[in-house]
Amino acid sequence: MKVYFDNNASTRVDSAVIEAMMPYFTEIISPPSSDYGHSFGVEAKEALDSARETIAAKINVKPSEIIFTSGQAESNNFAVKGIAFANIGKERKTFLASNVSHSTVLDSLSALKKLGFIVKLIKVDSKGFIDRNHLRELLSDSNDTPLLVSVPHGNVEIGTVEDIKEIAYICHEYNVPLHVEATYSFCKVPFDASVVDLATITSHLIHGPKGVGALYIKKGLKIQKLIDGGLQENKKRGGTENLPSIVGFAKAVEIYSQEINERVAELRDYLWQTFEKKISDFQITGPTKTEKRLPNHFSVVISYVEGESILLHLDLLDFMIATGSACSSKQLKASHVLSAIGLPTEVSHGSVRIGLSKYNTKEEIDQFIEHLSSIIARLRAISPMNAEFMREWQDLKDQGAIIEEEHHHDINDAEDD
Amino acid sequence: MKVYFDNNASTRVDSAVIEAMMPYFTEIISPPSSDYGHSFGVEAKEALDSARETIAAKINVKPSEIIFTSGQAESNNFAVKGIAFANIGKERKTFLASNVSHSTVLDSLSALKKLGFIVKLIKVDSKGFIDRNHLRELLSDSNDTPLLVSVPHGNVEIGTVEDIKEIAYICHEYNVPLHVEATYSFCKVPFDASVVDLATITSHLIHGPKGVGALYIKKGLKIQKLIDGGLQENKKRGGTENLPSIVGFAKAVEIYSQEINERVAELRDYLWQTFEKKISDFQITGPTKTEKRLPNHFSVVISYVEGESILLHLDLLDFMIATGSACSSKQLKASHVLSAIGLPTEVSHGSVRIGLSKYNTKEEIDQFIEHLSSIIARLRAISPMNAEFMREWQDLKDQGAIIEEEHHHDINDAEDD
Amino acid sequence: MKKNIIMTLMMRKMIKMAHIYSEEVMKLFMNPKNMGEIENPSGLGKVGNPVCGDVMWIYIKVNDETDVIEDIKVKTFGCVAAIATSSKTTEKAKGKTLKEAYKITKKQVADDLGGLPKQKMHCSNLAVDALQRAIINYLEKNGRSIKDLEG
Amino acid sequence: MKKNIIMTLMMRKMIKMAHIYSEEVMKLFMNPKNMGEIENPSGLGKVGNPVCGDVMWIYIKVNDETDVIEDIKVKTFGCVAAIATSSKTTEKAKGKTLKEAYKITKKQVADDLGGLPKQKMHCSNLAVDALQRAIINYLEKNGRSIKDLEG
Ligand SMILES: Cc1ncc(COP(=O)(O)O)c(C=O)c1O
Ligand SMILES: Cc1ncc(COP(=O)(O)O)c(C=O)c1O
Repeated sequence: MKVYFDNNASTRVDSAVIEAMMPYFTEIISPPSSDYGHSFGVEAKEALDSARETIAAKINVKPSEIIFTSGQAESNNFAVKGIAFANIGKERKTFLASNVSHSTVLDSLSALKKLGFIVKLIKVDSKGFIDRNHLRELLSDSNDTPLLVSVPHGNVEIGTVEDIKEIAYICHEYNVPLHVEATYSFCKVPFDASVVDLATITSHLIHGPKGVGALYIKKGLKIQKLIDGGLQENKKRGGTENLPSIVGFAKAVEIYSQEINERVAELRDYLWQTFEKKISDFQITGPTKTEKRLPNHFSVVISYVEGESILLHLDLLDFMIATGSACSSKQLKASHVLSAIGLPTEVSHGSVRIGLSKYNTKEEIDQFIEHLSSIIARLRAISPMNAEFMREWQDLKDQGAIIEEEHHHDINDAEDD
Repeated sequence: MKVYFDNNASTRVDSAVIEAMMPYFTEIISPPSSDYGHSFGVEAKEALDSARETIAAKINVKPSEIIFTSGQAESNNFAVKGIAFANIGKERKTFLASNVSHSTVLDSLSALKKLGFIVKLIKVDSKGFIDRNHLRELLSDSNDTPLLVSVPHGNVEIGTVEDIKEIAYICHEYNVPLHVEATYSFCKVPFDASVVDLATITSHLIHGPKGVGALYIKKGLKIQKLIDGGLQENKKRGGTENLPSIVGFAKAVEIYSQEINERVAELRDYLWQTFEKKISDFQITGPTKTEKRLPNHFSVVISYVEGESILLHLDLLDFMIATGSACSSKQLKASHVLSAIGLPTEVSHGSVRIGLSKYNTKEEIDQFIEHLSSIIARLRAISPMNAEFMREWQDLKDQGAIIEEEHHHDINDAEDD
Repeated sequence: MKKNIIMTLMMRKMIKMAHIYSEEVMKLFMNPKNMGEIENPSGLGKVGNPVCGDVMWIYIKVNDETDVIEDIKVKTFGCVAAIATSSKTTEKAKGKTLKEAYKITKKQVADDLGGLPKQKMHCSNLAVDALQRAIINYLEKNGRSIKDLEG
Repeated sequence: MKKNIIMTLMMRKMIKMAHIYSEEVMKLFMNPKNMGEIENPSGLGKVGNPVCGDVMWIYIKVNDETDVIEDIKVKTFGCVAAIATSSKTTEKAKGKTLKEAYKITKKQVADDLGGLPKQKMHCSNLAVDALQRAIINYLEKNGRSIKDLEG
């Protein structure tokens, strides 16, 4: 039996969701946009409208403000580039983003830099919260009024849940629109998107299908299409609507109740307590107050052991978790989030994070902690690192004796064959 | 029982495809990109690689040249904008596209015009084939060497199948890369994409799921990402891979055999013959030689009647077809394809097109023709138009007495509420 | 009996289509009233343009004594809305005096149809235009003027 | 028996993981050889940097007469590849003379492991570096020089 604890990467699709999608695979085939054609199209349109209403209601916005996309990556690219292209050739050129933003936001911004846009990153504190003073500073310091601020609502790596109302209030004081990356918090933390200007949500983290998400765009906000062609999606996104997935997405939203969140949070708290009881030498990443975290999220750095090795040992025992260790990333770089909260790379190697879901159980957690503690013991037994090692290392660092060589080569530019 | 003849809009998902997708909804959940993490990711990666191989093999290219996208719209936007942004600020600025290109290509080009790019449309002949002389003229006439030529392989509205090898040969003579919109021909007409530079293919027209497609990008071609963020898809498309749909897409390709094409073409020929026997006063749109048409495609304009009215009458009898009539489009504009082949608007109102699939039968066709001919008779009985009317009308036009007023207002800019 | 079942199924579908077209529009589309022509009509109004996709010819038979439109027929080329508005306009005009019929507005026709999609509103104009032209045609043939209907 | 089934399942999974890491890498990762330390070693080589994520300390026990590495142990912090290369390097060195051991190359270790992912090749360097440092450390402690191993 496999135990899946990586629900912040993706989740199992609920069988009720699959059932809801089925008729749209085999019966209601027509694209909803062909609604002047035939009644298949009308049925499709009804389903599309109804899905849009469900999702809009969940974040307290108008259905016409919900634009369906192919998921988080498209929504974030659309938000950022859409604002840029709607303002190209104008005075305002600056984008502000949290330095713990998702790579789809940060990489979109990097792309924009090449076109002459300016990108400034907002610092976060050691728990991953936006530094309000730094935000205000960047909002007022900039030569131009920034075009957009982008911040995550819930952080996938360290679980931090930002107070969006407060951030929105600050941004709007300076008349700057706010984009919220709500992929990981959607349905898990209450979210009134009507106080912000753009919001990314997605389906596959709430037991919905992959390949579908949405961008909330406040009515009246000037934005350029990312995907041109056709009048679909309130004229903001071309292409045949992915109706089966959209219907599945809405079904997933519909059944993701507060009760589920409470049940999962309880499991998470149980995991946390058991972890603290059974394992020594670790440090929680992100907020330690559970009410400031995603309800399904637990993350730590474990000392003297490396994340990929832990992961693989667990995997051989059929337990699936995640790490922010450099060794397990294709770029061999430590997670930018762990760096942003000030964790030294030598510490972040021991990063381990767990995303629980309604399908997990206490028994799984008990087994997991048992395995994990024996794996840690095993790895520590063969590790030259320990408290003394780290003290000496810190001394050397403090004396400036450590030159941080980056011997990991960058594979970003190479194409596969 | 519903009879679905609109298989050029979308198709029913094959049950074998749904079956293939299932494990990726509920069991193999991890994104393939997390393959340093755990064996779920490895299984996902294997499935992704295998899907990529299947699809690459179908069009004779390397797996690494296949980039999965969310479908036709994204692929076409990516192809066109990707080439533009890879060349922004440089000398070359011109794009050439067939004037029967898909709206996702043409609208992408319109968007680029606002950024200073130049777009020139290549004429087609009365059957929808690229005017080779005009293409050469545009290729050599332009002040700069064009950045890209984009042409459709199979035309969705009139069924024309272009000789891509010939077009590629001409483009490459002038060192201009060629993008082929192969959405409607993929798996239906043999296609060696290795002779071109970019090709759009999609899943939902071959009994695969909606929301997934691919862009073939020839190795070495310089192109900018449309969707940034992450190293997925050979570093050309960020975002969590839509694995269930990708697997479904590959399965659909795998089972779309030549035998199916032959069977469907036979049905189409039967439809054509029956139509010609039972209905008078019409004109085939697109090639009349069946070997130059998509094997599942039949399209006509029927005189003295209007397409939307035909469609609705058929729909009330549970027959689903499509029209290029202005009245049935949200923009109330005649299909740009029908205009491009020189069909006057007053004629294109009677447009009707049929896309057959392996799920259709001769019995359905017999019933269809029976219903259609009685509907046409009914509509003609109440129509003031007839041969005499059209002769008079033509005379007036020839005398220059007709001023073509465009009283349909443009709803493009208005947002829904 | 079988026909009834079919009608019920159709009605159910019509309700679906009512997203786009009202039930009344669909009903008239399926069974348009007053379709055809009148031989030697008192008046004939031709409007529309095949380029735009809607052509309507309205024929009226007027009682010369009472000015009452005793019969009215229409020939229509066009979409669902064009057929429905043609039908509705002729129904409204039938039995009315020229003066009353001349006052029928496009909005009234659309309202009586339970509304029309906004992109389709122009279609509903046409039938009323055709009716007015038919009335004018009648008046002119009889040496009368549109002013006769005023006041 | 039960353990055997588990091993079989694990092996099956290892074959899956072989996309990334070869079977040999996975085997050694699961059961690394020569892990631990030697009290009063003849030589000690420390390499790596916790920032980079791989730290290896290699301890050797050398027969002063024969120059044979009679015992070797390693302590490793790092990823799967680091653990496997540590293990493989020590296996290769054990029983060899210093001269022979000094000639072990990074490529040999990687090849013996059935290859390593290209991004991970740097890890395989480290264990060989640690071994060489341990040998140098032994030579220096005994007033000898690396030149003794040449020729
Ligand atoms: C489609 C597309 N491609 C590319 C770019 C340009 O950025 P870069 O050229 O660095 O990717 C943008 C905007 O960022 C874009 O929207
Ligand atoms: C993401 C994105 N948005 C917008 C544009 C710019 O064109 P327009 O501003 O007309 O949409 C492009 C390129 O066409 C683009 O890639």
